[in-house]
Amino acid sequence: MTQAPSDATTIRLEIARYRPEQDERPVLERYDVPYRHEWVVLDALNYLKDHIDGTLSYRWSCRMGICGSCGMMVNGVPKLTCSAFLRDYLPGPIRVEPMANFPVERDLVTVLDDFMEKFQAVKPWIIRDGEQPLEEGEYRQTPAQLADFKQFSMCINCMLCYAACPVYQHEDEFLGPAVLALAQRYNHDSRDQGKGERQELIWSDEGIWDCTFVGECSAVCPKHVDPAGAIQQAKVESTVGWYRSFLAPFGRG
Amino acid sequence: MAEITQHDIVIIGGGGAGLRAAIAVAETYPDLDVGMVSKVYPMRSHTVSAEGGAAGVIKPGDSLEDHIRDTISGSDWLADQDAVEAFVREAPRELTQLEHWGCPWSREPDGSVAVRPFGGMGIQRTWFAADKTGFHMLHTLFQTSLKYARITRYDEWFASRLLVEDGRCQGVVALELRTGEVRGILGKAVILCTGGFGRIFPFTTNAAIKTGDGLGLAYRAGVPLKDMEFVQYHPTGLPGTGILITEAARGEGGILVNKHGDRYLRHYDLGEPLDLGDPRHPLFRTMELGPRDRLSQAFVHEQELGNVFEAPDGAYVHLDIRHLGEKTIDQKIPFVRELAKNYVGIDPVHQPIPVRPVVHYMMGGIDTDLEAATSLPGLFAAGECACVSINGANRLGSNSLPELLVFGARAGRGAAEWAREHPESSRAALEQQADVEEARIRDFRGGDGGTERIASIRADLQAAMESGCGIYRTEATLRAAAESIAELRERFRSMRLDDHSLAFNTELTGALELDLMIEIAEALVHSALQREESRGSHQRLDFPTRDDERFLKHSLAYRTEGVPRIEHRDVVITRWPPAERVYGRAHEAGAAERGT
Amino acid sequence: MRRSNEPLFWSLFSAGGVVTALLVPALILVTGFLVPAERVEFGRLEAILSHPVGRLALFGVASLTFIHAAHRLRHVLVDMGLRRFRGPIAVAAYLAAIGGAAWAATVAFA
Amino acid sequence: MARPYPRERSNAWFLERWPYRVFVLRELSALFLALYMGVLLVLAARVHEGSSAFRDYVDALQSPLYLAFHAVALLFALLHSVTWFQAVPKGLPLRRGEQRVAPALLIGANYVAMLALTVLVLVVVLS
Ligand SMILES: Cc1cc2nc3c(=O)[nH]c(=O)nc-3n(C[C@H](O)[C@H](O)[C@H](O)COP(=O)(O)OP(=O)(O)OC[C@H]3O[C@@H](n4cnc5c(N)ncnc54)[C@H](O)[C@@H]3O)c2cc1C
Ligand code: SF4
Ligand code: F3S
Ligand code: FES
Repeated sequence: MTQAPSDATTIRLEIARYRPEQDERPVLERYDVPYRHEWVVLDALNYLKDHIDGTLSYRWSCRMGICGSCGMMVNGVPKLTCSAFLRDYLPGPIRVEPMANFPVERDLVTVLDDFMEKFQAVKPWIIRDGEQPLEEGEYRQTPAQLADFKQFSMCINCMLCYAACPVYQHEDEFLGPAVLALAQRYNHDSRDQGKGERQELIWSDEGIWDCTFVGECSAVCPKHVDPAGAIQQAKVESTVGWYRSFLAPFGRG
Repeated sequence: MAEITQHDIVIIGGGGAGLRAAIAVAETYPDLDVGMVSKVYPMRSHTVSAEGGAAGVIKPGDSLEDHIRDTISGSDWLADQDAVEAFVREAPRELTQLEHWGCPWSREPDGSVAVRPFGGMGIQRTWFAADKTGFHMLHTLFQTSLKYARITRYDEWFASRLLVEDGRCQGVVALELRTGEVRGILGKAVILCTGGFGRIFPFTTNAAIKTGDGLGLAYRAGVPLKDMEFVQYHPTGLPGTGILITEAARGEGGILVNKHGDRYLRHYDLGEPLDLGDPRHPLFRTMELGPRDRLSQAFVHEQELGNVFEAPDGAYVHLDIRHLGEKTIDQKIPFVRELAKNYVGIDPVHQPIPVRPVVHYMMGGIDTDLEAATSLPGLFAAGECACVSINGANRLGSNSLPELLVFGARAGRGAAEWAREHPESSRAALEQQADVEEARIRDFRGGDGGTERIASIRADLQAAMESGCGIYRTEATLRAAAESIAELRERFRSMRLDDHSLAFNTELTGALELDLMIEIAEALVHSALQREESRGSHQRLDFPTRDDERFLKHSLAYRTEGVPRIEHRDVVITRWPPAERVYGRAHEAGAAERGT
Repeated sequence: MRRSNEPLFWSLFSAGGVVTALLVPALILVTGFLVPAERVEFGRLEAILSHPVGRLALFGVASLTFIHAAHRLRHVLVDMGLRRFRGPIAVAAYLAAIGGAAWAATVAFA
Repeated sequence: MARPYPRERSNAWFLERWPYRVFVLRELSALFLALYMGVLLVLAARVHEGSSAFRDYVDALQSPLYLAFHAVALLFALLHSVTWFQAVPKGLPLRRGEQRVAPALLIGANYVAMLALTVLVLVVVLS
């Protein structure tokens, strides 16, 4: 990374624009915005929208890396733009594009439908045979049991991992990293008994087995969820289950 | 012609309150169907950024009575005591319910949920999921809501107007961001859960979406806004961005020091500091665990005395958590470390964090009763956009998340009952209203001839609010703000958009938001003007004391064609008569009294 | 949803992965460099390869390596763009691995 | 108006960024493992055929072509070992109570095992 020239006053952004009403395909447009040491890429976009070109569309909200809406490609790498500092890209230019591997709705806004469908498909909620009445208080869960799924519960659904996964790029049916990590999050929760219901989908080809462990999902994940790890663990579990079903063909799968 | 769809109940907002309401409907009346309209995907809602925790009495040694008393004194006696009682009673059940739905609460070694100390609370009663409590609550609620087939979501639809016919609220008009389509979404009952409006100020912990749209919609439909003058400043925001450093940092033992290294809170009647090695540190309701309004006010005084650090991004003091050690910090408040490292380049394990007061929470909101019903039949409200009121003149940290749950659930049940009893009425009239709204939005988008950019109007509005209605106010500052807002309203009439397109036009939604922000800013300023006393977060330099005689009352702002009309309503006092609000000293006395 | 047979292949692939990761660098060192450098005696090699343990080890390592390689190459070819031929590629790859294993058996147990 | 631009798929994605290039090299290591195994089997067959057949093959192994092949194969084999060990803790998240056993520990154990086996092989072959 180049050292900051201390006198940088502006920085160039190359932004992918796609206006469905007029553009056939995305085009790069260039803008110069003020450079500030403490600014993130999102600040530069906001400056641009407020002062230069009000037609630029992108998603953002919390500006603190927790709502998961501001994911984009920054110089070809999936990033949360609210956590990507301009100073790390000096002297520029910085190329900002919509997240890869998703259809583009407009400018830097992508279509989430596929993700949302798959998200729901793995039944990401607690499934139990019987409920303990609320009057009896909480389910006990030791810190160790919590630690067993905690990491997988940290996902902010930013989908950067999908933008980084070449398998998802080429395989429409693949459930993808975050969704599989989410399934693990519930499967590993000591309060949950729904593993059986989720397995069929998770353990299918479109589930964990499409993943060839490229590993970039975990590398780009801003919350250290480690979806690649989640998938590897599920592969181990699925394999154990597979052999077990041969050893005990009349038992439950 | 605007298309029309129909549900039994329409919920506007997919944050904590909206999701809780939707689940309440789905669970109590599975035959009803719910339409949930949200301008962002639900898991992006601002509840996601709440860090510290959610208060609810569960531990032995704690009592409902104590939580009620802390909340009421925290509110400077402006909270309705019947509401506080209902809230405190139901909060533990709601938090347990969330546990059953899978919320990863932090735990004790024996597997029970853990609790932590929080500002203004007299005992440890704040449930937490490390320092991402709101994040985990929101995701748990959202994921749980997915199992109910009768909840239909309208994600990234912007609600711009309530449909009112026959004196009843019967739906909403909303704009689909993806297509630009405007549609009438009808419901026999409507619940507003649109969150707060910190974004009418320039320096806030609030996310970009917190523009108060729901308040504007209700206000325009004739519903009064209650106690709007009470704006909570959080004492520990990061300079520059306003990103919040959670109160849990102080709950775990962090201290505030000025540029001389002095724990300056001791000079502001918040008790005496304990040694950091003292096992009793941090002491409840004392020093750093005093309430937010008092801590933020102390900062202003220190600034006037020249005791704070000055920097281009604004003056600051130090929040020092180094003595907690790396292990505790990583275990209990890892997000604090992450945020400080990322946004101010400081590792709090080795350096103190620069912090300054920042607009954080709005006590005021849409006037509702205990069942979350507003004065407009068929319209309910819950969450930060509503004012029941349990927060009075100052909300206690960690009371808001349980409030979403308790009153979200109440709103859901109330709306469901209402919807079952009230048939749909004259659809033609509703359709016609939707068409009118569609035309209004088209005009906004077309917006020819104007010259004003919405970004500059918004910036000026925020500046006016900051200088007029900050931590300390006077009649003069408030009048100036009122005048600026009136001017801005004029300028808004000649606004023009760069973007005339249909697909994902965020400049258009920005304009729709700004239109409503101006309304509620005006309600806020005028409410503040009439309250000639100092109470909780509302501090008038020209009226420095609390005046129960005249102002132990809620203020209600009604929209008129001119300036808002302000009315008053008595606070509900049941068993806890107004008293002096004391911290530090009082705690020691109170503790002695209770024999702890 | 069809139940996947991947666990069978994947577990063999993994076994091969472990064995090769632990052993192959050493083997290459020996047969690729020490043998041509004439640092290894013929008698020694003969003894090892005639010993039942040696025979089993050779067969095991070689066949697992072939399965490991077949599985990996099968997937990487698909990932690299031959998605359309994923079926034939899988068949060809595993057939080759079985052939390799058979060859290893004839050599090891000769 | 919604007219989303369809998602783009690249046929050369594996050349586009370093992590992807490393991934493809990692996968291609299997090709070299298999090829090397072929050479090893030929060598074993020659050993079984007797010392003169072996001698001939040693001559062949001394050619630059074979040496180059073995050098490349060794590099790929090492790439395979390194990446494989790196992946072990991903699939096996060992935990001691709340604390996760440091992945470095597990990875380290693999290197130790590899070292031990290498020494064993050398001892068996050379002694
Ligand atoms: C940084 C931070 C930390 C906090 N920490 C704590 C804490 O530790 N403990 C605590 O108790 N409280 C905390 N709070 C307060 C608490 O988080 C909020 O009061 C609460 O989350 C608000 O929830 P809500 O459901 O009312 O609204 P939100 O979560 O803000 O949701 C609002 C919803 O309304 C939708 N919406 C808004 N306008 C429209 C429109 N026009 N059309 C359609 N949809 C619309 C949005 O899309 C969104 O889904 C914190 C607040 C902040 C800012
Ligand atoms: S796993 Fe990580 S990268 Fe993927 S969506 Fe979740 S937080 Fe984002
Ligand atoms: S990048 Fe893709 S292939 Fe697997 S390990 Fe991650 S999901
Ligand atoms: S704006 Fe919320 S994650 Fe970036």
